[in-house]
Amino acid sequence: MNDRPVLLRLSDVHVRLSGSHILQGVDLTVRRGGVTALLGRNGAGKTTTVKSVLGLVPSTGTIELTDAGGRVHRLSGRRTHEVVRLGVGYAPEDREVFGGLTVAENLTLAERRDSAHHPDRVYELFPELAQRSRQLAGTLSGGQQQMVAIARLLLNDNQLLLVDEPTKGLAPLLVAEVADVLARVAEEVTVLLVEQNLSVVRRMATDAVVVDQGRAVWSGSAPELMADADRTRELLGVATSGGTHA
Amino acid sequence: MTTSLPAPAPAARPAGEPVLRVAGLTCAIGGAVIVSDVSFDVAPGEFVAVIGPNGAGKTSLFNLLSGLLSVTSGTITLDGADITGASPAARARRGLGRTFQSSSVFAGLGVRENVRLAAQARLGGSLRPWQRVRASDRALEVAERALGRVGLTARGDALAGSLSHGDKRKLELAILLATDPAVVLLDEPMAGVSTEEVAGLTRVIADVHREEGRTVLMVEHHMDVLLGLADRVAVMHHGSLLALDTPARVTADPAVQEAYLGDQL
Amino acid sequence: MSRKLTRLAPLVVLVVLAVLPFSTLQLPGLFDGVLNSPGTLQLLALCLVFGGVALSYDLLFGFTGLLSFGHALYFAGGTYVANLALTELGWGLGAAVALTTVVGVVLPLLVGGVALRVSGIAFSMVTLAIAQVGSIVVLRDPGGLTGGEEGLALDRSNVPDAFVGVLNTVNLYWLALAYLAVVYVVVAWVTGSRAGRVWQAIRENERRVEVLGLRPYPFKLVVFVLAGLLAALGGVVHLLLLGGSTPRTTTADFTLGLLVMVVLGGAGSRWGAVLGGVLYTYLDSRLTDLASSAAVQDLPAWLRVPLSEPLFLLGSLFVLVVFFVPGGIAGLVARLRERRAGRRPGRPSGGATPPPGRVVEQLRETASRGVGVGAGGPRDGV
Amino acid sequence: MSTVVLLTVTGLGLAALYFLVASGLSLIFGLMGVLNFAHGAFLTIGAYGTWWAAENLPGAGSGGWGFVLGVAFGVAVGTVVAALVELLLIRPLYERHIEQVLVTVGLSLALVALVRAIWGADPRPFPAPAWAEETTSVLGASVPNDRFLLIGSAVVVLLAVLAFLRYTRFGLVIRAGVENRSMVTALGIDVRRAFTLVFALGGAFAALAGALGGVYLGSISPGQGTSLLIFAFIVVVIGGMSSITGAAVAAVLVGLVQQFANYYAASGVGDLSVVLLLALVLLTRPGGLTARVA
Repeated sequence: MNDRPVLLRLSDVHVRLSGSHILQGVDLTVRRGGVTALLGRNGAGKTTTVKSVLGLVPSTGTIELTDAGGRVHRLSGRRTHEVVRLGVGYAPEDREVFGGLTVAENLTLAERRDSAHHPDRVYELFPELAQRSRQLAGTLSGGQQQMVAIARLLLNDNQLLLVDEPTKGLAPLLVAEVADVLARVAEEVTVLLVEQNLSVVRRMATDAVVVDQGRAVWSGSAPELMADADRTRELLGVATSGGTHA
Repeated sequence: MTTSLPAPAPAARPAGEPVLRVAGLTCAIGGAVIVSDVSFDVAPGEFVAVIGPNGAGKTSLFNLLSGLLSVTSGTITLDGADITGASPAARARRGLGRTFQSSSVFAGLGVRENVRLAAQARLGGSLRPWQRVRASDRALEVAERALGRVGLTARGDALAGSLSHGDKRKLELAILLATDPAVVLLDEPMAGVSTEEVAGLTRVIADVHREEGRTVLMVEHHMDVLLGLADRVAVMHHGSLLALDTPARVTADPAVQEAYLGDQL
Repeated sequence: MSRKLTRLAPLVVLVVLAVLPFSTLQLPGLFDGVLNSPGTLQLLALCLVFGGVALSYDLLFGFTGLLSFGHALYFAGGTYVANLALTELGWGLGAAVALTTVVGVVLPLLVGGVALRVSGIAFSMVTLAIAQVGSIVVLRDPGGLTGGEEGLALDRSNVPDAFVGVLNTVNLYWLALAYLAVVYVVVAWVTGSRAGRVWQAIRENERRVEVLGLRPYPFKLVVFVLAGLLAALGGVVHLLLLGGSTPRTTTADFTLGLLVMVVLGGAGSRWGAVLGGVLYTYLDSRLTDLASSAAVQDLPAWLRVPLSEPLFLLGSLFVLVVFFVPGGIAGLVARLRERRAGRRPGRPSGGATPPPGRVVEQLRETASRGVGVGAGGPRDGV
Repeated sequence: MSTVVLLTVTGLGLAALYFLVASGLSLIFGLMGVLNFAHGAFLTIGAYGTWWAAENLPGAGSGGWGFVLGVAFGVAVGTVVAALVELLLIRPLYERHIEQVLVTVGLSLALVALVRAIWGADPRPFPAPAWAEETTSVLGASVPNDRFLLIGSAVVVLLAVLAFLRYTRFGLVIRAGVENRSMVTALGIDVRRAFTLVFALGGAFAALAGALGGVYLGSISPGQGTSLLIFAFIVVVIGGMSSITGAAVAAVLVGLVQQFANYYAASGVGDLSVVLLLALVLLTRPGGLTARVA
């Protein structure tokens, strides 16, 4: 299972922000294909890990992306927009759609010059967005905004999608809907998924990496991790059976 | 406005009177309802854990209680006085203290100074530019005690910004203790704290609650920590209060199971 | 040992400066005449005054994080009010200083009362705009009181003889030194006071201060008034030194000059701000002399023209400092000291003063929070 | 009646100048979070560039197309200087806002001093076209033509900027960047190109204001930019810091209040009323009149 080629590799990545040592030497690999779940407690450094890949926070260490042709691109030190143009899509925590722009404008903005896709494809996937294309994104519901955030990822040819807590704050029905869409997306593109909702992780993730205290403390098969209640409890501090998790 | 707040009610409060009462609390920002019609009472000395998925409105609830967000409708009563419109400072003076989810210390000041400021805020006399801070300062004593309580005495001279994440969380607690609040809001005090340190922090929080008799509301993701501490558990979901009951009953509640806990694994 | 030395250093400097007028040392290149010549003493006195005024500005900017663009108003208020009291009303110096003190408290109290209701960039803008009113009033010359663009000459008949005449420049020098010493002691005292610690906490994180149960507003108002008063008194000394008031002291450029002094020397550092003020004033004066010197006049135009404007050189120097010397001179010294001391665990003193370089950094973080990086973040006060 | 008309048109002319300066400031502040103190220097450079062209540039002069050429030259110089300032001095300090503001403070002092060093501190007569000094009768008032030139230019700039923001991709990037810069870069867009563009545009408008200010006032001096800048700052704050339409509305408000108060009360009262207006707006609506770009 783990003979899939490496797509993204982080070695000894450190992030210091306003005096805090947030990432303290993260080592992790994401293999091509499937969904790699990035797990850990609140404050463990999951979001910062994703942001360090994108260059949204200053980091030290090595971050490399291997493209389909086997060429290795060093991401560390590159500017965010350059990283993204190598085929890295990003759906941030809290969605961060542009509330003052219409849905259509949000999508136009996300379309990169090398894009081979047409917004129509996105509208087919999200008929609701097609109806609301002229509406200001700030007036959409949380679920609809999440759809816009995911739709932005589908406009371009990406090798890797970084998706940060897509189900945060969504109603259970919407969680399922978002998970459905993500599962379809993941059939075509590799996804690195930050997620707190373990049912979503269990449903989608092929691999898992657990971070704690700014380090990757466990990596391996996601189903294996989910099946091992004791280990999950130890690593994530949640109960996986008995139905209690916060 | 911070006017018309009567002095704190004397101790002659009938037993069972809630120290904190929240009624119909609602907060909407730009059309999005973040906290929706939340009502509950907290008895003096009670420990209430607040759980719920990310984005459920737990931190927003704390922000409303401490005055960092303004209430759209509903009321908050602390110790019998309506504090719905009071400033954060006025609420703090009435005995409502809180910590923040991400560490929020004065990074450019020393560790001891961080705590000393908090003690000074409570002891009064802050607005005295002519009164120098001295080694014999009463606030300094309180600060030392609070630092000792969380085990940071040795780091007193370091800059707060240079502390490790775990130590910053301890410093937050020390700052809180130095203000001597009657009601304590702890927003994920264990976030980012290593497994070894969790036990130590848990003990401090337990002491704060049991020995010092403070009322505690705590947002936390560590269920094992909560179950040992909490008298009652509040479950937040989509900005509403889904359930508020003893830990055993909450985990057994079919509504909670179905809507929230049930879809875990 | 070294800490004791550091504590004594200001006193040693004070003593050296106090006996300096007895020296007939010639410092070729640095000063034109011998040290105790009236011309040199006048320049030195001016440097000392601006050392003090810069320190009063640092109390706001460096220690409390309030970026006011209107500090000129209080300085100019000081020179014009004292001047009017002496010249128009014919009061004695004592009464004039008393009146200036009252104005120096009331004026910043009124302005701060309004401006401090907003924060961040909006606060800076309101202070700028209100100070501009002062500038406009002075230039419009209402009732011929302020002398408009010409400025207002001081009628010296009511000034004590000790402060009049070229021969008494040395007394003015001592007055300027006394002013600087007073400002230094006051600032050292208040920044080490209970309120002073709260000011620093406000600079670090205003929200957090509120949640401790303290209202930041009165604290900010007190420091705003105190800084304004110190600047106004500096205006009085400046008036006696120059023998008049000039509308240049009312302009926004004047405040920007103070900002340049403080950043140059090191925001958040007492001696840094003083040194910045002294250095800036000295360079301003010497560069002006240099511009009219034969050596510059003989240069080719492309060199002569920029050299003829001290402000061009000072502005450029300032840009270079911002780029290459973060934390100003004080920050540079702190870093050198750190390097020499090697890596010692923690910081030796438990004092509340962060290294000067951190102040700008801290404010930068506040500023970037203020302008909404990241979605939907509330904009700071504006 | 004719006085009212004259005051109104003159107030609008002044508003046009304020708007030209404030629009650039608003865009720069909104997108980059930088309060650009060097903006007044761009204005001075535009004014002196135009004046220099009228004296020295073949074909340029004080009348007809010669005047247009002179203004175009001044605007071009202002644009280039602004773009260079962004590229060389602001860009290396990316996201370090306080330092960026400090750099613009240093620049504002240095650039104005440089202009003074080259051309002296005294005001110089500005080469205005003859027709601008004539008057046109409007509702019984003899209104100097330069007012119409000012108002017309500002209206054209306003409409052009609004269209640019609404209908071009760059405009889209700017509007999105004002909301959330880092997310724009996370979509693969080099937002720094928009920074340079916005600075250059701001420099162009300020330079245009400098040239038109020269026509309006009849002369130019190195310090002119700074005094106009302060009123432009006030306009920006009243207008809501990062909104172009807000700046336009605020500019009209400030220009009219200033003119009428100066005439009906006393000279200087207008300036005071403007500051009072600012205090009033900030105390009642701390966010300014509007809070969104375009």
